[in-house]
Amino acid sequence: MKNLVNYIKAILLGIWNLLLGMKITMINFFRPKITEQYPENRGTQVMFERFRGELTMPHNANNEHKCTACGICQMNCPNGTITVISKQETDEATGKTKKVLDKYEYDLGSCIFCDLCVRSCPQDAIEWSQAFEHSVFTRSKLVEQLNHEGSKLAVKEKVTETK
Amino acid sequence: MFDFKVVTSWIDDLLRVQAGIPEFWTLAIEFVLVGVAILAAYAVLALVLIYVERKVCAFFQCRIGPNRVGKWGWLQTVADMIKILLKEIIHINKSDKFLFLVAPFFVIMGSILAFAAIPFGKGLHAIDFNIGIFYLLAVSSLGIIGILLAGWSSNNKYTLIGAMRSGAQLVSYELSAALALLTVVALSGSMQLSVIVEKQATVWNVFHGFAAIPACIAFVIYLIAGHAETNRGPFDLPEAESELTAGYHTEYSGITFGFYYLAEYMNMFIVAAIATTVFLGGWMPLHIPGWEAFNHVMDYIPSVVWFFGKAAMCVFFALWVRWTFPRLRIDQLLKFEWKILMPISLVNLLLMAFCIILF
Amino acid sequence: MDNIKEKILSLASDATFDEGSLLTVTVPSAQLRAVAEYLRKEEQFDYLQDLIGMDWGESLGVIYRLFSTAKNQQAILLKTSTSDRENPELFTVSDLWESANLYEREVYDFFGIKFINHPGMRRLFLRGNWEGFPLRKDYDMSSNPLTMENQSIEEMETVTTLNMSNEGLVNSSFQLFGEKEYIVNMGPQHPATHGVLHLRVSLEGETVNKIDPHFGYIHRGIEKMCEAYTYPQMLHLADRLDYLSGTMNRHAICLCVEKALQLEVPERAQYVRTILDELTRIASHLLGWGCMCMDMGSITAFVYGMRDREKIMDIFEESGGGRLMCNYSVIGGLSKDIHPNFLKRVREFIPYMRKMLKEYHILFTENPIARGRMRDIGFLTKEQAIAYGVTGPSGRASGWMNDVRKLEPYAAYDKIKFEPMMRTEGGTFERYIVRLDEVEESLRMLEQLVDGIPEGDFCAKTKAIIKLPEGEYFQRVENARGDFGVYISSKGDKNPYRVKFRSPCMTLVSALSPITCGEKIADLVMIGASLDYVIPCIDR
Amino acid sequence: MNESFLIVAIITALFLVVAALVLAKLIAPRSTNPQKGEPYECGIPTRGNSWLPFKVGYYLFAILFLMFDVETVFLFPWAIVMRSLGTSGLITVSFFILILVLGLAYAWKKGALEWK
Amino acid sequence: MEERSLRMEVKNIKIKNIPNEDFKDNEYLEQYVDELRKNGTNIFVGKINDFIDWGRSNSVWPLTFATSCCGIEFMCVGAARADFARFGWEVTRNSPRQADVVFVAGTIVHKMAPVLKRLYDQMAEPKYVIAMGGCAISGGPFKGSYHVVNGVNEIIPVDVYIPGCPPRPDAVLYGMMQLQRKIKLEDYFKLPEKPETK
Repeated sequence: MKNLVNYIKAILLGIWNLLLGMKITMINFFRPKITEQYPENRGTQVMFERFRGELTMPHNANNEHKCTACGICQMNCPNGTITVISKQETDEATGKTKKVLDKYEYDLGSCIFCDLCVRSCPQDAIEWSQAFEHSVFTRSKLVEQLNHEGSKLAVKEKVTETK
Repeated sequence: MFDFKVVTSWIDDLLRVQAGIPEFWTLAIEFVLVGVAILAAYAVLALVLIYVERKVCAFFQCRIGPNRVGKWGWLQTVADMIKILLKEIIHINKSDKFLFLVAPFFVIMGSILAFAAIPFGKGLHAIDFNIGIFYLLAVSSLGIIGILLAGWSSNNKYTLIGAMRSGAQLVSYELSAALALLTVVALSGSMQLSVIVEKQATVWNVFHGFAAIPACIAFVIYLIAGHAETNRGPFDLPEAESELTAGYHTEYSGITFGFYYLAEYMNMFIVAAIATTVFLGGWMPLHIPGWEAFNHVMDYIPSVVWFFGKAAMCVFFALWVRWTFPRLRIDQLLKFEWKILMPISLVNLLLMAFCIILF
Repeated sequence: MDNIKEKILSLASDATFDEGSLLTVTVPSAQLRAVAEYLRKEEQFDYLQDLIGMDWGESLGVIYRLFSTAKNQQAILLKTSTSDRENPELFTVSDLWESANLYEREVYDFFGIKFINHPGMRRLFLRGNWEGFPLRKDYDMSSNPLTMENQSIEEMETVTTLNMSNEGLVNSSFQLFGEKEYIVNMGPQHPATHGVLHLRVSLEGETVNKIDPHFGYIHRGIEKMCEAYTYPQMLHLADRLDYLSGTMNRHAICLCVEKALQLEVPERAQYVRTILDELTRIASHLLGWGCMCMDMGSITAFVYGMRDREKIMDIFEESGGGRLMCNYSVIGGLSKDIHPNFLKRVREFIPYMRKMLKEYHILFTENPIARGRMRDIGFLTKEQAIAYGVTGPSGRASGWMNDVRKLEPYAAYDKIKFEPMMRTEGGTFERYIVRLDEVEESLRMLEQLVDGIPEGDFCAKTKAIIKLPEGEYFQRVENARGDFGVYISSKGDKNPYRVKFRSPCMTLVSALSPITCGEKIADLVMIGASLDYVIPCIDR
Repeated sequence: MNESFLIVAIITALFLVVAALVLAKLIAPRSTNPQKGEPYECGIPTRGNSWLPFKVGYYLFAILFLMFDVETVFLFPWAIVMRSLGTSGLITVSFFILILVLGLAYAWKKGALEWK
Repeated sequence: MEERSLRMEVKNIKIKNIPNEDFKDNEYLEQYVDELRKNGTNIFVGKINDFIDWGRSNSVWPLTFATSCCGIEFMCVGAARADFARFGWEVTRNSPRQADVVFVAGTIVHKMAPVLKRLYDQMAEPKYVIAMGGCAISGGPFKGSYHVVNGVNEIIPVDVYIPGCPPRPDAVLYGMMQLQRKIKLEDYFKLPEKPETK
């Protein structure tokens, strides 16, 4: 008899707990949905400012960047994502030859967004952008040249003076 | 209330008398019409159900669910069906080719045959046997044969285990389902579905005086056992994804898989429909004895709406359960049937008999 | 300690001792077995934390890192080496410590050292026909081109052993499974193996008879790669070991390097790191909980877990700039100061999570189906847990207090109050509930941390090129799965000479087999989920 | 009429399956490679035959099912005419059900309902 | 040129809420469509094709295939926040027979390569591959390792590359929409031969 009572008790308790669980899902049924509708919210979507979406090299209005082609970023990169191709250029005014940036190649397809390049850059020439829409059909499209065509090194006299 | 007999006899009359088509051809045309109607209803319902499930599931999970294909995503399942119909069908080496192809047929046939026997509205059903309940129990087992064959013929270890599980599940839960229906047969005194519905004209079986208690218990038992039989809800062991990757239909691709997909949802609906017919008064409107005005208003709502409304409630309940509970283990499953549902069903049957005889 | 030394000297007269932060004993390979037996049986060094294969150039060797759970975490380092590079052979200790079984196979895989009397000496990560031993210094990187041949059944099932018998060393091989056994592959592509673990399961009906785990489907050679990397670069590989507790793994390397450099990390950074660790732990446990629910078929619970995890991801992304790999700690402190919203978000998260935890319990813990499925399966006793080295929440569920945060406090863990969550029964349900309890405890810790966070610098100054002084460095942290250890051996260069990560997950999988045999196949999934292993951490 | 509609339903099902299969066969793209027809087992080649005899615990349940299902079928005729049989019918059937319950209890006690 | 306009063109592909110009790598699609439409199509088949491709592109069921970190972000895409169910992709299939696209989410190592190839081979046509994350595209962080495949395109043909380590859920959704665009252009009755890989 005691067994029977326990048996019925267990069943009723089980049913009660099942119903409580169903209550939870029902509460969630009526909760506001947390889904962020990505393509729909493209206009309003705000990314976190520190989010690392893609490496960029900011250029100013005169198509000038800050990269001196020192190659520290390339050295710090764990997996060869960055290739800095430099060339020797003779300054016509002074006659001195110096290394300037020719191509700054960045392979988005193997970048691991570790931030080592940006943090190690002595010139703050590169930074992260928040863009994340990168998908492409061709692998080679992921290798980007970060410096614009015909861009030059920005003249930074003040910095050199203080140093 | 609108009687669908009017439509059918009008068509009959149109063909036979007005157009003067001979007897044989009239019948032939009518059969084709019925076939097309069944097929259309079947397909539309399945698509709607899949859509509903995905949407409801999403809402339970704090998501939105399909909303990009068509307004509110209502074309989602149409797209799915087009895709699935046009996928390659893969032939498995060393499988039992004949059984492999026949298996989906059983599954579809089981659900269509059961589907054809459901009274959707006043005068709106294709098959109405006087042993309707028996018929339903029989054809609903057909689907399991399909699952067993599918699992067996695929030459795959996962599918085999899935098939074995579904076999055990069916033989167990079939009993409770039958006993639950038996309880109502005792109350109605008939096995014919149309008669069972007619008997509920004044009051539905679940509100039937003292008999309401055993009827309600039988209702719940039937819902549980029915969903166990259709391999849904917490009883989806044969396709337990976390153990058997995709269960019995692992090797099915394209439309052959699509059949299982369709049939799963149709079976869910059929269980809801049978529960509606047998326990919730089928297409009968809600009547409260004494409230004549209220009853009168209720009568204005078409019978089909009543039927689908009630069935939708049962379906929603099934989805609610499915998206809340974890899956049972095979021994829990069998224990639940044989040690809980079975004794309760038997006792419930006796209770019902007492209720009917004594009150 | 002195009597241990004496005793060892009596067993192995050539043994040398080195007393640094912990006692290091170097014994010749012939006497290793005797010393190991003595330490295990008489001195109760029952926890083999790690077994590190080494290539010292002219000789190959093994380092055993032993702990005594009975004697207040007394630790000892046992070293041995063999100069035979062609056929290096050592005696096994796998009968003394169960966890050594996989460790020794790993050493064989990487260094080619064969262990005599080991029950199954075969490769652990790499394919059977792999040429050479990759972690040896003279390994030719190009010797194994990519092959698209499927692994053969023979390769997976034939096991060779090297046994010491009366006639000397005997090579033999045997088949793992019988001809008639019903073997089912679970994984690599399986929804319930949490990654690309490959289990070969021998079934009888639905009952599991035998499990043979296969690893290496995500073996990326991180340890070898580290040898070519600088220390700051190494951090990013650590993130991707056990990606669910990436922050903590990173923390471990940072601590290890900072210890070697004797760098003083600002207190603010320590606090933030601790907050991050705890948030990661919550995130990991939420995912683990969700996956366990999903393995049980409750997909809704999984989605709830992921939903609440997103809140943590937001906190990470705002301050660290990445969701899963937030790259926040660096050697010396933090890469940036915390975002102004950081504390606010964490403060908001705590009550939210508490509320959700209550829902989880109602939805799942109290559910009779879930209870029925978790109860009575997969019992791991305390002795087994120690022998197999099952640490973290899984070990604590068996009643083994192995919380590194308490035993060897690091960062800000000694400044806050917390209790390690313990259970004694060691079943699947206990492992499950310990995780949820830990989430709650972590929330309590977060409350203290957020209130106690000091102002100040967020990063100590480091040199542009970090070079570690010559020596060997160990660091343990408690990651979401247990005792995560880092071993760095430095020769004074900017690259480490050898790096070894002690993966808590490997020992978890090694314990899977003994506790699952005899249960059903559905239980295998459950037990696996309750152990909560992450495969890339095993494979490295 | 009912029987003929039954045949209609069967033909409908047949039509649905065959038409869809034929359509898929005709226009679905195909590709062949040596691994395609192999059984899927998580991406690893299968070991041996899948149709090995292996122990399953379902047999006992199948027997129990047969027993109880036949008894249930016997109850249906009684259920239909129950009202007219009245109390005497109820008592006799109670005995019948009691024996069923006893049978179940016996199986329970004997451990036949335990999964092995 | 008359005939060409009867079929879907790159400029006509509609993806809700993202204008065509905002998508990257439209050049590839232009080239792709030129190749596909070399022989032209007739009106009827063209319309049917558009209809079929509409269906196919809106019902891309992924295979649950994840090896490492990217798998977690893939789960996030499936969870409540990003919810790829909105696109109808939530029917993740565990069996390759029923899947349309395999997300290579995570590093593929030498031991796994034959397994991935086998899974891909066992998928039913038409099938697609998305390389998700640095590891799948190029080997990512583990490029130089002795046991890592440097890009899955060495093993199986890849349709879309989603860079990131791991890519955030939105980026994955974007990648999937790119795949949709590709499918929408295809001629169902003459699906392009996938290049044979080793």
